[in-house]
Amino acid sequence: MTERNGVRSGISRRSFGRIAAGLAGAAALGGTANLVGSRPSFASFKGSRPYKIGFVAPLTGPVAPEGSSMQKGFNLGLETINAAGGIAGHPVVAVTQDTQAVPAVAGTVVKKFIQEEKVDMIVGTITGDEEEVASKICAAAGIPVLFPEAGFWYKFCNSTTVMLGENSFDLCAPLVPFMAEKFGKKFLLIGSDFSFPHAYLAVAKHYISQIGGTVVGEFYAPLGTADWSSNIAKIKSAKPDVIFSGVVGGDAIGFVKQAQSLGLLPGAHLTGVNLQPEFYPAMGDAVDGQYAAVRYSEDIKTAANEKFKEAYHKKYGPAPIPLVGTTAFYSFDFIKAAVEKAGTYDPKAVFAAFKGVEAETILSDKPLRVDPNTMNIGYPMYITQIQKGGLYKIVKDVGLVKNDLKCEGA
Amino acid sequence: MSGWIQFLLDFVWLSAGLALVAFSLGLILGELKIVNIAQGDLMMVGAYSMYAMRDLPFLVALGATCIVGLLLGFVLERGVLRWVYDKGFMATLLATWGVGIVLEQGVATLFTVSQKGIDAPLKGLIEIGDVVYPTYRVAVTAGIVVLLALLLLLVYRTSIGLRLRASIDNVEMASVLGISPQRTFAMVFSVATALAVLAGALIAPTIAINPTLGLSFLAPAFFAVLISKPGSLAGPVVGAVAVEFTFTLLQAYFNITIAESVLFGLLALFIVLKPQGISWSWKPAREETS
Amino acid sequence: MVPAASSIIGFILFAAAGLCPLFLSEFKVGLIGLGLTYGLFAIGLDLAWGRTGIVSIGQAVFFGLGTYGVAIALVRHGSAPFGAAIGIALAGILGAFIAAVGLRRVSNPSTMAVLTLATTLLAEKVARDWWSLTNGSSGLYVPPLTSTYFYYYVCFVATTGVVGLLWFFVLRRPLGNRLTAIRLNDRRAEHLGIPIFRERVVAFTLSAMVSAIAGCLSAPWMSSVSPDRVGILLSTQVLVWVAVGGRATLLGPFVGAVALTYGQDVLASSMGESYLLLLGVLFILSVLLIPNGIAGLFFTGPQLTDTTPVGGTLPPRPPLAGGDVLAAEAIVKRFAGNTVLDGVDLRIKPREIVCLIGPNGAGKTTLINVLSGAIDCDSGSVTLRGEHIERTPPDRRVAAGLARTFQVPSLFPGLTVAEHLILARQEAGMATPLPEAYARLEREHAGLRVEMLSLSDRRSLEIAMALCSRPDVLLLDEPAAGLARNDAGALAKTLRALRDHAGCAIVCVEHDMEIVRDLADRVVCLHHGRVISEGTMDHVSANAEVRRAYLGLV
Amino acid sequence: MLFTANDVGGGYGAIHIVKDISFELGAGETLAVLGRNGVGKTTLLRTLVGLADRFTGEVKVDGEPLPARSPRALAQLGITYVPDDRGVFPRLTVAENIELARLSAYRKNERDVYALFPDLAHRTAQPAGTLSGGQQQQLAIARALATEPRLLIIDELSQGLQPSIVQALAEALVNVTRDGGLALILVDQNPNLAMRICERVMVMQRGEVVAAGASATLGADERFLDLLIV
Repeated sequence: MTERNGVRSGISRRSFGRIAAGLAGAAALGGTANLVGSRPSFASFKGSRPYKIGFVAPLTGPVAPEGSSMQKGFNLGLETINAAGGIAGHPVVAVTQDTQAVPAVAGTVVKKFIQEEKVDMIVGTITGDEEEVASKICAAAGIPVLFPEAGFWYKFCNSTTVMLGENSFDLCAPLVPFMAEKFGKKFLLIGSDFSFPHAYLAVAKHYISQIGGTVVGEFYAPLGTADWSSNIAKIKSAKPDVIFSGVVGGDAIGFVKQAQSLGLLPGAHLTGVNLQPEFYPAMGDAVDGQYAAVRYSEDIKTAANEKFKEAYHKKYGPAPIPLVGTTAFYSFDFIKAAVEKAGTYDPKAVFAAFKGVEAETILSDKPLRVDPNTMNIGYPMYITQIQKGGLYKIVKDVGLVKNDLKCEGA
Repeated sequence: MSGWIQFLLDFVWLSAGLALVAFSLGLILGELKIVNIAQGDLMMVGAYSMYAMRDLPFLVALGATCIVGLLLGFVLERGVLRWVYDKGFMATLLATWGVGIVLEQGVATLFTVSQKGIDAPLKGLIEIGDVVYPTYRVAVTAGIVVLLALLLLLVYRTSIGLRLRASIDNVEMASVLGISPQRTFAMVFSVATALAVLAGALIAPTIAINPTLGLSFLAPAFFAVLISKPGSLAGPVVGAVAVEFTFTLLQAYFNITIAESVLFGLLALFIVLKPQGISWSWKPAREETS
Repeated sequence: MVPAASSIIGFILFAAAGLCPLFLSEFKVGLIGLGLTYGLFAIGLDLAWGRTGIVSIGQAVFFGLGTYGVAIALVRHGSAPFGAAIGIALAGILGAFIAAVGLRRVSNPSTMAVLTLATTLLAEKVARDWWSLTNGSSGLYVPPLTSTYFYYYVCFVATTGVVGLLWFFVLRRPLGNRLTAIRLNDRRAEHLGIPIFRERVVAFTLSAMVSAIAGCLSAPWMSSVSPDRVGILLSTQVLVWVAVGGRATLLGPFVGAVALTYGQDVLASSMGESYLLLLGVLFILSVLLIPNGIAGLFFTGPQLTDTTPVGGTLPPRPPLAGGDVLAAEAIVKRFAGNTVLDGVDLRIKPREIVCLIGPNGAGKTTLINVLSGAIDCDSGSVTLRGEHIERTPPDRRVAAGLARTFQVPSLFPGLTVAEHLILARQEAGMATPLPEAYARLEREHAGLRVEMLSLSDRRSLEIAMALCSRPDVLLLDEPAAGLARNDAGALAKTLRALRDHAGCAIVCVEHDMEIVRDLADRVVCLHHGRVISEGTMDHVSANAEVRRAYLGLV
Repeated sequence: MLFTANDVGGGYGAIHIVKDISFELGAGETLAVLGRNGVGKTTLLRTLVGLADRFTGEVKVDGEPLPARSPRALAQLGITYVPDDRGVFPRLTVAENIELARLSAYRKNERDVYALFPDLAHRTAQPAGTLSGGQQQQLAIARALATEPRLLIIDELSQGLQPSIVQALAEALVNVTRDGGLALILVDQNPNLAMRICERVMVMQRGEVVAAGASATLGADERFLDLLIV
C-alpha cells in the first residue's frame, strides 16, 4: 500500500478481516480474468497492486432504493472490468459502506476510506447533501471522486470531482421545448422540498422562459410526504399543459399513484426526474405513454448495451435497469481510461487524466468525453416515451446537448 | 365549491386512515399503558404483507394480512413487551423503538429497500359535484368508517368491550372479577397490531411502499391520541378527525412544511394550556384518606 | 471492593482515551473524538434523564443548537467561540422554557415527552426550511481539521473540563444530591425542603447547555452539519447511548456513545446493510436484560456525596412569644364532590403533642396533607408561627419549620441510611445531632440500603430525617402502623423523649390507643371531616359521640 | 370446607404485615375481622385474595390449595372481593359495572341487585366515577352480589356511608347470607355493625389474631370491646 496522508498506524495493518477477504476474493477474480483475457502490456505503468475504490452510498434510510440501485450497477461493473483484465492489468478491488443518507455519516465514511483504507478513488453517494461533503473532503485529500448521480455540477467546480450523471441542463434543455411544442406552454412545477429539486426546477424555469412559456404553479413537498391530494387538487385547478416534476425517490411513486387514483393521470402530461425507469413496476400503468428525457434507455441498440442488459437481468432479474445503476456500471470505463491514461495510480495524476478523457460505453458506439471544463460527461440525450411494460422507447435522438457552462475560475 | 368538496373528500379519506391508526394506538396506550413507537412500522408491515401477496385476490390478501398482524402482535407482546411493563415509561418507549428498527430492517432484508407498489383493486372514479374521486378511496373510507363503527360498537356495546374497558379502568379490580390481565394484554396488543397492519394494508395501493413509510404516520397519530381524553377509546378517533381537519385546512392555505410547523405549534400551545389534559400514562386518581 | 473496581476501570478508560492518539490512526482518532463529544452529549441527557428522572426525547435540539452555532460561525468566517456561545445560550433559554412549561407541579411526567418530541420534530423542519441560515437539507460544510490529533486533545480537555466542572460544582454538590433525591422520590424530596420545580428546571437547563457544548465540540468532526443533527433520529440515538451505557454514572454515557459510534462504523463496514438489524436486536436485548446499562454492571457505589454541613449555619428561629405554633382554621377540602374536611380547626402550642384519632375516613391523613402542603385546601387558613402558609409549597413549609412523615414510610429507594441523613442534613443546612434512639440507627445501619431495613427502622429513619430540619412542628402519620408489639410499645416513650430533646410540637395520627394514651398531651377526634371532641384521652374516650363514631352505634 | 387459611402471612415487597393467620369458613358462614386501623386487616384480605404477596401458609378453596397470586382463580371459584377503595370502574356506567359482574358470575342468576339498592336503580346510565362515595360503595356491593359468589370478602363496608345506607346494606347482607347461603368475610371499622352481620368475630392486633369467637359471646364482653375502641 502506498504511504499517504500522514501518519500510518500499526493498527490499520491489523485491519478488519473483511478487507483481507475482499482482497483475496478480488485477486481470485482478477486471476480468472487473466487466464481468460490476454493481458495488455503496460510497460510504463507505475503500479503493482490492485486499484482500490471506496464505494459509498445510502444503503439504508430514505434514499436507500437509489443507493442500492447504484450499488447493483457498481458491483456488476466491478465484476465485468475484472473479468476483462482489470485496469492496466491489475485487478480492481472495492470497499463499500453505508452513508444512511446523512451527510455527516457520509463525511465520516469518506474520511475513513481515504485515511484507513487508503483507497485510490471514491465512487458513489446519491443526495446532493452527501455529495457536497464527499466532494470537499476528497478535494482536500486530492483524491478523485466520481458521482454517478449529480445534480449540482456547479458546486463541485474546483474540486477533484467527476460528474458522471447528466446535469439538469442536459435534462431540461431538450425536454422543455419538446413538451411545449407537443402539449403547450403552460408548465407547472412540483418538486420534493430539498436542494436538488429546487435547482433542477430552476433550470427548467430558465428554459421555459427561453421558449416563452409560463409557469402556472410551483409547489414543493417535504421528502417523505405520504399524501399528495392537496397538491394534486392544486395542480388540477391550475390546469397546466405540462407537469414538470422534480419529485424524487419513494415520493415520486406515491405522487404518481395518487395522481392516477385522483384522476390526474393518465390524462395529464407528466415529465421530469419523477419518471425513473426503476420506479415503473411500482408506478404501474399510471405513466404509460408519458415522455422523459434520458441518457440511457434499454432501447439503445448497441452491442455493448445488449451485453450489459443480458448480464444485468441475469444477475438481478427482469426489473427495469435504473439509470443510476447504468452510470455506476460504465463509470469503470472512464476509470480505466483515466488511470491507464495517467499511467499511474497517483490520485492527482488520475484526476488530471480525467480531463478530456474519452471512453467507450454502453450508451453509444461513439466514445463519450469528459468535458475538461466542467468535469461533466457530454451526453447524447434521448426523448423517450414510456411503453406498457416499462420500456423507455426512444422517440427522438437529441444528440449532444450544447451549453456554455463554465466553472468560474476553472 | 369544488374546492370545498375536494377539501371534504381529502379530509374524510385522510381522517379515516389516521383514525384507525390512532384507535389502535389509543387501545395500546389505554390497556397496556405503553407508548408504541413502532406503530408506524406495524403499518409498514401491513403494506409489505399486501405486496407479498399481490398476486392473490385483494380481499384474500387483506384477510391473510390481518392474520399476520394478529400473530405479529402476539409474538411481540409475549416476546418483548411483557418484560418491560414494570420497568417504567422510558423502558417501554425504548423497547418499542427497538422493535421498530428490527421490523424496518427485517423487512428491508426480506424485500430489499427498493420501492414497491401495488395496484388498487378498484380503479374507477366517482364524480361528486364537479370533483372526481377514486372509487378505491371512497370504498376504503366507507370500509374504515364501518369498521370503526363496528369496533366502537364492540367496545361500547358488547361484553368483550365491557371487559376491555373495565380492564383499562382498573386492571387489578378486573382481575378480581376474573379478567386475566395477561390474556387481556396479549389480546389487546394482537388486535391493535392487526388494526395498524390493516391500516397499512388499506393505504398500500395509494403510496410507495418502502421500509420507512410508517414514519410519516406516527406523529399525527400521536397527536390524535394526545388531544383526546386519556384512556378513552372513542377519543383518539375524534382526535384523528380534529388533527386531520386542522392539518388539511392548514395545507389548503400554506405549503406542507409550514402547515406542519403550525400544527406542532398548536400542539405545544395545547400542552401549555392543558398540562393535565394530555397524558401518556393514565392512572385513576386515588386520594389518600385516613 | 466494587466502587474501587469501577474507579480503576474508569481510570483505565480515561487513560486509554487520553493516550489513544499515540497508537491509533487519524481516522480512528477522529471516530473516537466524535464518540467523546457524543459522550458529552449523552452526559447532558443523563443529567436530565438519568440523574433527575426528566424524560427528554428531543435532546438533539440542544446538541444541534451548539453544532449549528459553530458551523454557521465557521461558514460565515465568524468567530467559532462566539457562535458556540450563542448556541449554548439559546439551548439554555430553550431548555429553561421547555422545563418551565412542562415540569410544573400540575404537569404529568409524560408532558415533557410530548413537548420534547414536538420540539425536535419542529426543529428539524426549521433547520430544513431556514435556507438563508442553515443551507437547508444540504447543511453547512465544516472544513476539515488541520490536525485531527490536536483537535482530539482540544475535545479531550474540553470534555474532561466540562465533566469535571459538572462533577465538582453540580454532582458532588448539594444540587447533585437534590437531583438524585428528586429522581428517586420527588414527594419525599419536596417534603424534605427541596424546591423540586426550581431544581428540575435548573437540571434541564444545565442538561440542555451541556448537550449544546457537546454540539459545539462535535461540529469540526462532522464535515457537514445538517438538519438531522437536531432531529428525532439523533435524539433517540442519544437515548440508546445512555440506556446501553448506563444511567446516572459518569462512565456509562461515554461508554455507550463511544462503543456504539465506533461499533456502528465497524458493523456497517463488516456486515453491510443488515447491521442496523443487528443493532436493533442488540438494543432490545439490552433493554430487556441490562436495564442499568453496561456501567450498571460494575458500578454499585454510593449515589450521594457527603455534603453534611460542619456545625450549625442556620440561625435559630426566634422563640415564639406565646400562642400557637401551628394553627388551622376552618379547613375545607373536597375530593370530587366528597367533603373530606368540613371546617376543621386545630391549634397546636409549642412543644405540645397532639394525637389525631378518628375512624377510617375521618380525614386525618387529608388534614396532615393540608398542613404539610402536599395538597391545597379549598378554603380555610393555616398559620405557622403566625405566618400564613396555606398557599406555600411544601419545601418552603419545611424551611419554615414544618416536617412530616408518611403513613407508608416514604424513603429514597436504593439509598443507604447514611445517604438519607446526608440529604436531610444538607437541606437543613446544619448537622443537627439526633436523639439517641435515632443516632443508634445511624451508627448501626449507616451503610444499609433502606430496602433492607425493618419497617420500624424505616419509620425511625423517616422521623430522623424530619428531625434534621429541626422542625417546630413534626407531623407524623401513623408512626406505629405495622410495628411489632414491642416496637410500638417503645414508640410513645421515644417520641416523648424526642419532643423533649428537639423541642418541637408533634401532631400525630395514631390508632393504637395505648400509644395515644401514653403519648398525647391532647387528643383530637375527627369524624366525617369535623372535630367532634378534643381534650385528654379520658375525656375524649368518654365522649358519647366518639364512642358512637367508633362503635357505629347508630 | 369452603375456604381455609393455614398460617397465612403476607405483605408487600419484603415487608411482613400479617402473620400466621388461620381460620376456616364453611358455606354460608360469616366472619368479621375487627381491629383498629393499621393492624393489617386490609393486608390480610388482600393476601387471601392474591393481591398482596403471600409469604407463608396456604389458602384452600374446597380443599384445593391455591397459588399465591390468584385473584382470577378465586373469582372463578365463586369468591368475590370488594376492596376498601370500592374498585368501581370509574368510566363504566352503573349498569355496565353490574353487567360486567354478571358476565363473570359464578352461577347463572338474575338477582335483582337494583332492588337492594334503589338509589342505583335510577342512576344506571351514570358513569360510576361521578357517583358519591356512598353510592360507589353500594355499587361495589351490588356488583359483588351480581357475581353470585359463594363467598364474599368485603373490606370496610360502612366507610364513609350515611347511617341509613349502612342499615340498608347490613340488612341486605344479612338476608343474602342467612337466607341465601352466602359466606362472608367482613372487615369493618364498626364492630357493632360487623357483629350484627357476622356470626363469628376475629380481632387482630399488629398483624396477629388476638381474640376470636362467636359474635354473641364477644359482643357482651366489655374487655373485648375495649380492644376496639379508643
